[in-house]
Amino acid sequence: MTAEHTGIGVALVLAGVIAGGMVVLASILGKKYPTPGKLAPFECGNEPIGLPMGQLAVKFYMTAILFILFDVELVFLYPWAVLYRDLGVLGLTEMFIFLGVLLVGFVYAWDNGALEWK
Amino acid sequence: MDATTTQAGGSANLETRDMMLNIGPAHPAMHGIIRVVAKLDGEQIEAADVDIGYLHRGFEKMSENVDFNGVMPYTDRLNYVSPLINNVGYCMAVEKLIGLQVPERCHYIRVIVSEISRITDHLTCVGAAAMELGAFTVFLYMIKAREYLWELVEKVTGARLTVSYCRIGGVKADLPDEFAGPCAEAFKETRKVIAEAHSLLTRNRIFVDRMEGTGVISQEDAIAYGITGPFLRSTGSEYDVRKDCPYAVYDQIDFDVAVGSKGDNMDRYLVRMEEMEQSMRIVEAAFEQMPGGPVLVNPETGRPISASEMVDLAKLGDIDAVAGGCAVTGPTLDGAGRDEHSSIATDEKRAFLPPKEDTYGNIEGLMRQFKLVMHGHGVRPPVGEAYFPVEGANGELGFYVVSDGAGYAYRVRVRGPCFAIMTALSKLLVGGSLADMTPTFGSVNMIGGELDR
Amino acid sequence: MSKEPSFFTTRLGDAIGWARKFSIFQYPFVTACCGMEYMATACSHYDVDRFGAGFPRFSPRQADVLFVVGTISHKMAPVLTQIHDQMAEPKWVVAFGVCTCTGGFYDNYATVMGIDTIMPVDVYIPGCPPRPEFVLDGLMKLQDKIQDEHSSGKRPAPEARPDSLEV
Amino acid sequence: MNTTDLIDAVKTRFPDAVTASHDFRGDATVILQRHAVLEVAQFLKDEPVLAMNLLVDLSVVDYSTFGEQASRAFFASSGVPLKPSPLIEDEAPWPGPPEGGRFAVVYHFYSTGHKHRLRLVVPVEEGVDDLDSVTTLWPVADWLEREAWDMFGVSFRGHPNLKRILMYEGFEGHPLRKDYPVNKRQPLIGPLN
Repeated sequence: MTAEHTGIGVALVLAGVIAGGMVVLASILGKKYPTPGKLAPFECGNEPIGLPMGQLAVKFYMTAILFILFDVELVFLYPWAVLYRDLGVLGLTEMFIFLGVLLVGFVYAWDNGALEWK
Repeated sequence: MDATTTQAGGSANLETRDMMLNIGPAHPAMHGIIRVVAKLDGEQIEAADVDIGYLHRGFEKMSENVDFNGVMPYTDRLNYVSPLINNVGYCMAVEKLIGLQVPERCHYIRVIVSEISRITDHLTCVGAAAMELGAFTVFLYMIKAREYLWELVEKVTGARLTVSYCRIGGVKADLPDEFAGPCAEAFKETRKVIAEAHSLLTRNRIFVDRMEGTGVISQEDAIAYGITGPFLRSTGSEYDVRKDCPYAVYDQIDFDVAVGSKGDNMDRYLVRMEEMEQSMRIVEAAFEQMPGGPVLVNPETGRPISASEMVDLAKLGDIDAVAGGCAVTGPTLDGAGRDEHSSIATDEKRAFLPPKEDTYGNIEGLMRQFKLVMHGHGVRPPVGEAYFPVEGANGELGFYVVSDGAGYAYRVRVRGPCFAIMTALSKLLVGGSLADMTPTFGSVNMIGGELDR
Repeated sequence: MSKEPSFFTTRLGDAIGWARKFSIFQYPFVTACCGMEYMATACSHYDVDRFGAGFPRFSPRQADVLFVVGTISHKMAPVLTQIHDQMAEPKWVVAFGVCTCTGGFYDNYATVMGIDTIMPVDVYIPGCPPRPEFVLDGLMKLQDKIQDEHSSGKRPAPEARPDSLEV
Repeated sequence: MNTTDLIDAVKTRFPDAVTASHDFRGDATVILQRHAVLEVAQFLKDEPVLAMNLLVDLSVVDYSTFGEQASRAFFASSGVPLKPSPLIEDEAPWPGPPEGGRFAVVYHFYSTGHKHRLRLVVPVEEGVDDLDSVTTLWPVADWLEREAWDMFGVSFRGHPNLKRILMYEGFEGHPLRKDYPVNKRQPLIGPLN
């Protein structure tokens, strides 16, 4: 395991310990006084009505999928950016082709109104 | 409203359930006292059922159990953002019922204080609407400007918010001496804040996108819903009670009426900002045209003694210190001095308190004071009914007073301007998205006291 | 804290009291005219943020102090008690304005004559509306109350708080 | 149009429905029978000469104890009438409350075009339910009539959903009636104080 990886490993462990510790300590030390009124969901002071059990509108799903698609595309740019110097021109054109293909998809989605939030 | 509806349009077979969202009374966007049960399809509001009455405090019932001048504190708390306009409205309704004529200077004082009160209302409304859209800085600036104006109101009436400044037949006391100076000072600050607000908001991409094209209402619909005031003027109609049925001295002061065109939230914001400028113009013009102010009291006879000291000495039985003395009162003491009295109050003996010199000086004044103050006497208008409209900050604020000759009003009905606007709220909300509800409701400027009374 | 408070627990109690009194998360339950004075107090001129109480939280889950501001009508009373129940312990209630303390001059069929008939109140701020200085004074009294409740350990556990208040 | 023309316009159009009219303090007022409310309202709105496009207000006045409210004078026990009477006399006295019903439903109209106002007073008996609703002409009447029902118990025929607007559902009685005591409370929660 080269030196950099130990750094990342230590950072991960430290973060996990601190975050986990805060959550665990809070639940242990904090006193709990559950009363029926307190446990009811908060609806601006009224009895809760009509929580949506059924399916949600399609619009939410559409936007989520588009986001994931272009987010993953972005993730692929990171390794390329690190090795940008030694890949040279070949790497550059390769990445532009990759981005071009996804751009066609983006234009298609935009054109079909998937981005409009009716 | 049944909760399951098939999704209309393309995806007919996709059966999505509409969400019933209860935007309850204790919600910051609902100013704390309105409950909207919205049927949401995703973000679109399909139906909105508005539920009011959470601040119904029985104003009309209380005004039947208190004498005519006793209703004054209740009128402050109708539209508590511009209380002086309610005072002026109620007083002018009762004066119309009695048939009283109020001196010219008193009209000017009433115009000045109600215009200052209108500016504080617009400052609060625009500030709160901007804060609900995230512009917290504008809210802080506008409340700062409102503090300057509240200092002015405090100089005149003694209180910041619940002023009870007017009386039937006049005003409590004259303006303090040299009031134009601090007024000009406060207006300079207010104009600076309004300029800052313009630069922060009027071309702000987010603010314009949220306010433009949302909460649109046409002029016919607005009039059909009985909407008046900035809300109606933003749709293009020019109806302003100060211009169409002028009262007090509004016909002698020239000012313009701010009118929008599209009737959306942005226009209402611009109309209110312009109206603040016009109100300042009115106050400045009123200061020039106002008839002579009170000359400092120099009693013809006897040595001047301050009224409170005279009372104390009399209580001690120190007769010679009091004999031959003449009580001198400060200009802002209730009832005011004899010289100011003629310029700020009607001469109808049975409607307005006598000047303090008479009350402490002679028996007629004392009897007149007694007859007006003691329980059961008070002002007793003739039998009759009168409706008097006044231009409130949100629209036409009308008082309908019925009297059966007793010392107590038989019926006082308040026509609250934002009651009519709220009837149109569900129509404004339906079709828009949930995010449009906040700017629309912010520009309605719903004030609980005036809505639920 | 039943045993005689030793050095350590009193020091800890002081520290907790000090921390809680200067980080008040207030739920402004605003209804009527006092709301205008509440705005004036919360904004830059009188600035309640100097006392650490400047951050309004509009959800009872994240609020410590319930500021009841303005007249509470009988139609609003169940909403108010629901929100008061849903607040997390430790919680305090401030009655802001005379309508919440005693019902003010709206003595009629529509108004709750004082919110202490429906919930326990810690600090009463009279005034119609109370001037911002009154409000800041009331807030300081609340802070003293928080401080000495913690340092003396007298903080009543929620169960000890009377549920239904026969006035 | 001044007040007399306004009143004549309505009177000539509906001679039998109009029982009386006056312009006390310059407010043109027409007192109307209950059955003709919808037609008169339609006429007021559509007639180009009147063009009352704004229903300013719809309120109710309970005239059951009109005039009985003896002024609670300081010397009430002695029964000696006060001389001179503090009542401010009036040269053009008001013709008195409308006969024909305990309540009087008062409509205020305004025309933004012609800038004139008219008041329509409709006496209504208690518990009667054939008073037509004007919600179809002016949508603002929806809430105004709901408030009239909530506060006085005057019901309107043809109203989309006539239920309480200011008070809560469980409230019995109509608080603004003269026989409803001021502090008769019906709290939802909390003690009866």
